[in-house]
Amino acid sequence: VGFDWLSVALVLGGVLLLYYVVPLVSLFLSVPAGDILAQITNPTVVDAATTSLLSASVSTVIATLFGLPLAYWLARTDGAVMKGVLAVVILPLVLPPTVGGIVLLTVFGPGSPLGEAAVAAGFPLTRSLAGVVLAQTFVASPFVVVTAKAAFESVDQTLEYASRSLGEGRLTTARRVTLPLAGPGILAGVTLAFARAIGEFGATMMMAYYPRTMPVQIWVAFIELGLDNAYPVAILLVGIAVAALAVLN
Amino acid sequence: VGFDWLSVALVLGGVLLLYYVVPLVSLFLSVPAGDILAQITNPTVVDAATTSLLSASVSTVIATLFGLPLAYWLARTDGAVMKGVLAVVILPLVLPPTVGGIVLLTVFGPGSPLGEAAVAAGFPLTRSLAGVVLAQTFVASPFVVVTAKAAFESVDQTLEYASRSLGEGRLTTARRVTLPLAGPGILAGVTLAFARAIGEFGATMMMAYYPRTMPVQIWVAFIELGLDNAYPVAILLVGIAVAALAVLN
Amino acid sequence: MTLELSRLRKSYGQFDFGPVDLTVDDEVLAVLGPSGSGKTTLLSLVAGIAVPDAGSMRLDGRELVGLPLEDRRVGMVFQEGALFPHMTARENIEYAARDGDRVGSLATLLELDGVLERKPATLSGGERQRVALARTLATDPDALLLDEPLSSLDAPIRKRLRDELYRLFESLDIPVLYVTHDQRTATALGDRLAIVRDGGIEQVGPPSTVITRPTSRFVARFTGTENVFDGTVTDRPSTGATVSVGDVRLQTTVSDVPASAVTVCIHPSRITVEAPDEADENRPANAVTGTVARWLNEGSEYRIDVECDAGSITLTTNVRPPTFERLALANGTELSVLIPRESIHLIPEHE
Amino acid sequence: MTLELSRLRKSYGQFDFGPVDLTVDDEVLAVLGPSGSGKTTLLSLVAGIAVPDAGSMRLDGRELVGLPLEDRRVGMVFQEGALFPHMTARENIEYAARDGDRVGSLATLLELDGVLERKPATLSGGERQRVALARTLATDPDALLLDEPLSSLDAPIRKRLRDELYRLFESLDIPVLYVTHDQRTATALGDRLAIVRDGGIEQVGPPSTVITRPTSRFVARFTGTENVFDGTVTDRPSTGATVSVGDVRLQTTVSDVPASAVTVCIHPSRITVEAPDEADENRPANAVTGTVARWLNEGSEYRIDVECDAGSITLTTNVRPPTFERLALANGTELSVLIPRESIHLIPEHE
Repeated sequence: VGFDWLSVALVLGGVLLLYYVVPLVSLFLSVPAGDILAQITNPTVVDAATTSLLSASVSTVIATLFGLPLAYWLARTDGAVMKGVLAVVILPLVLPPTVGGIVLLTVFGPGSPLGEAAVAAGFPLTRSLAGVVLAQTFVASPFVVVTAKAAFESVDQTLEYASRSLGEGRLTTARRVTLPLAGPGILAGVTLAFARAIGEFGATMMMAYYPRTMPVQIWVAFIELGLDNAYPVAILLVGIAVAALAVLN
Repeated sequence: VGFDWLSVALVLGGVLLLYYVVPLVSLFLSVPAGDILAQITNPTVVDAATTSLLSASVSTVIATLFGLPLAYWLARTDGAVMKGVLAVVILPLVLPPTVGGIVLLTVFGPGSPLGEAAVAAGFPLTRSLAGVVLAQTFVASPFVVVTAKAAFESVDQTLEYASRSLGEGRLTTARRVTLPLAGPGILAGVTLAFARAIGEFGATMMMAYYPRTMPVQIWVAFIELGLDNAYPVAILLVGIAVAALAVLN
Repeated sequence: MTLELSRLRKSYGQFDFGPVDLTVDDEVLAVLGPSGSGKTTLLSLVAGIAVPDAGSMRLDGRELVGLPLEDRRVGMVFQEGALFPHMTARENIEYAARDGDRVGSLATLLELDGVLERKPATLSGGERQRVALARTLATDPDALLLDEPLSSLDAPIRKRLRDELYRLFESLDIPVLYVTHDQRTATALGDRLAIVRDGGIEQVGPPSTVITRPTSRFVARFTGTENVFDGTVTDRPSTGATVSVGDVRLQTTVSDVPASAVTVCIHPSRITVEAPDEADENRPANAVTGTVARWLNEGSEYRIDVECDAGSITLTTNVRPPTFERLALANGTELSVLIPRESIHLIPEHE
Repeated sequence: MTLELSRLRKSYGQFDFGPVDLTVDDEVLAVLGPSGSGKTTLLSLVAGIAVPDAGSMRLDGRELVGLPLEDRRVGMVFQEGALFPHMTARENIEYAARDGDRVGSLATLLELDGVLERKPATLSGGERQRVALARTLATDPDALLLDEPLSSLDAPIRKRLRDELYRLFESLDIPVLYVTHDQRTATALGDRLAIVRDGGIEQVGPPSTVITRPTSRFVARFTGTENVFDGTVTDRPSTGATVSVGDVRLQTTVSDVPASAVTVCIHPSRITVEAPDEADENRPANAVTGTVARWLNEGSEYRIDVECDAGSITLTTNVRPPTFERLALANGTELSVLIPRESIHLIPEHE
């Protein structure tokens, strides 16, 4: 009996793995390599790639800059206030991206006071690179906070006490002890945030259909020209995902 | 100097928190409560909610059934093979959802042999509830695996050895020791997967624009009728996200 | 230098620490107590890791309360060393050293020359603790706190490092607080001993006084007095009271017994045994006859339980192997137990 | 019941365990060794947690290799108890009990009646270990393995539980493997002692033999022989060899010394000290004069280092407080050290 259950478990896990792997392999089998190279240099693809890389980089920097202090505070605090703050951080993670887009539009959209003022100032917050960044930051930054929190928690607080009892202040302790030790975990969080930002679709569709990011470009190509025309961007994005995966391991 | 840095850090974290909270509050301030109640009973909204809840439930059950054995194996194994399998599980997490939709289409789309056969059998795998489930499962199931893996890892393996050295087999040990202790973590993973499934947009847009799930309905309402008409579904989804958050804490 | 704690208090949920008053001069104060008694809380408060609810702490006249850790000049050696895992032993010490020469001299003092370039993970437990000690000493602290630095080491290494600590402490002219749950380490290293229980200090004094003159049953048990009996004072001349334990009557040298119901404490190490025919009635010791009920080989000594012929009490003592063999001790062996008068300690009963 | 291990081997990366041959009858075999020496690996192999690379293990004639944990009938008490945290003490024991009455009788035997309805997190360390023991005994195992069950307990509780274990083991008729790094526990509980080092068994025998007749310097040091010297055999009559350590000449009772370069081992507990005027040249012991170089109060005994007048060796011994006080020992006190001939043990040098 024990043996049977073990086999069933292995089969179930194996099927799930196949479900992840087979479609990816199938993508690469669907396209001749030569075609892809030709299409990847198409100006539409290059524009989308530029927009995506630029916006995702900016979003990730913002998420890291604003997220790390919050992550450290969450890691070193206990009690109800911490729990409440953590819930606020997790909410964007469980919120559907399209809903994220909607709520951002209520603040930054052309109909809102802030959005109107921004348009008047010649710096529109929707249908602009700023809109893309706002959408990506909302959706991706919690990944930095949650992952960096775990990374900071993995650094024994005793080490920080030891550093300070040796006469070094908080800042030196953070720079020479905490950050180096939490480094790999923080990098993982930053990588996840970048991957999430570059893949952002739902909130971006609401906030900034133009300029087109790669996920939006995939959608447009698929709808307007058919599946084959979505392949080049998809393959670019798979490449970025695999690179992110390499950083994570 | 120490004080200044502390203040800067607090301000940065606080700004990020406001960026999560203000748009959500703004959504609720944008709509009069009476309107929402009236619109929520609209058949389009009810249909979308039914499709979403049904598909997300099925996807979550599939993800849990296939994901838990894999998670347990990952938690109790070391070495290069485990690392490789883990990378395969994380790949869908860092892959943009639209790309997920594309790769699934290469396998299940109407142009693929499998898709063609399914259509012929009267059970189309795209533009159908099955398509929604396939998309959601691909995107959401890694959350079960990754979170349940951590939950299983938090159960000291010594307890399993103790159970077995007391004469109980693997199955009894799993049922009476491992699963009860990993329970809260597994529930968190299942909740995350459900939240991710119900919010799925990118892959669903590719695989099954119809029947419309709530995120797709938000998009359609926004594009065809304007922002205000997206509010009822958005508020429903915020409610589900908050419920998920309550389960997670 | 003097470290003075006064009315120091701290509450964590259910656990109340203090109020504690304590003065530590240029000496080693060994803080001994069971786990959860508040030993580590005491160190945390002095080091600045925990903030007291009330009270003051003065080191060399400076008030420590309110001062951040980094400005206290209090060195702390943490339980497992708390070495920075991403730095070599040398980098760990350099992190703290005010000048470069100090690293070299400390490495020599603590016999670390061979391991300076290694990361903590590759060091043995004893080496790790020596690096932690060197790192702390490199700051020239005004007070030194140690949190069970020997507890995770194997016996021979523990003994060796304990001897090194003993020599090191003699060369330091600062207050040293040494926390441990091991009685042998505490008595060996401490100039004075403080027994901690339930967040308070139960007794402070020189080790030999605390061991032979405990002020409570708890201190008696925790410092190894296994012979603790209920007794009644039957006679109290100025030369010393007589106390009855069951049917056994014992002469003491205690002249000021306030109560008649007392707790009688006799440390096993103060009792000697001899063959019945060796007994000499004229010695100023209580001689009790009995038989060996049980013996245990504890390596460097035997522990024996002797059932007294008169009455139902069992006396525990330890015997060195040469004596054990000379008397051919075994279960049932008859012998004479000598309890010196001055080794009988009485605690008045409060109940 | 007999547990027989033969040619048992297991490699983990850099660490090689075995080959180990060991037979354990209905007795307590105390396995003593430093951390990382392979003690826990030994238990893991017998329990079935680790799979050996080679060799066989037979319990009561049954081959254990290849059998899953749950079919071995080998009970194991884990280091911290490994109680199921979501079950009460009673539920933990019932998890293992083959019938209901067993829970009640075990609870009574191990004094657990008052705590049966409590969760492990609310139990003290000693209670947790007693529940773990009850849970394991509830399965009526054919062999019992214990992995440092006392190591995390405070001294008085440790001593008490050790005494309870001693009585319990006497009532069991199965092989018991008791792993510890504490020499006192090992010698007190073990019918035999196995010294483990670097994945191999260095010496097995009754505790008193292992302590007084170690077969290597490592065993000597690990069992508390602090007096370990390089010596030269200068004379070897049949009554016993004479050995020189520096300028000190010692008479032994060893008649079969193969080498002339030897390691001289004298356990501190075998040495006695007396005032110089008490010395009696006619006793069959080596008398060496010296002065006290250092003393340490270890609570129930004093440890003293004596620098010998003749030559550069320092002898360490322990002295009971009555003797310490009678001789008024202090640094610089002159005294006579008696080393019984039969307590000098020689190990041939291999280098």
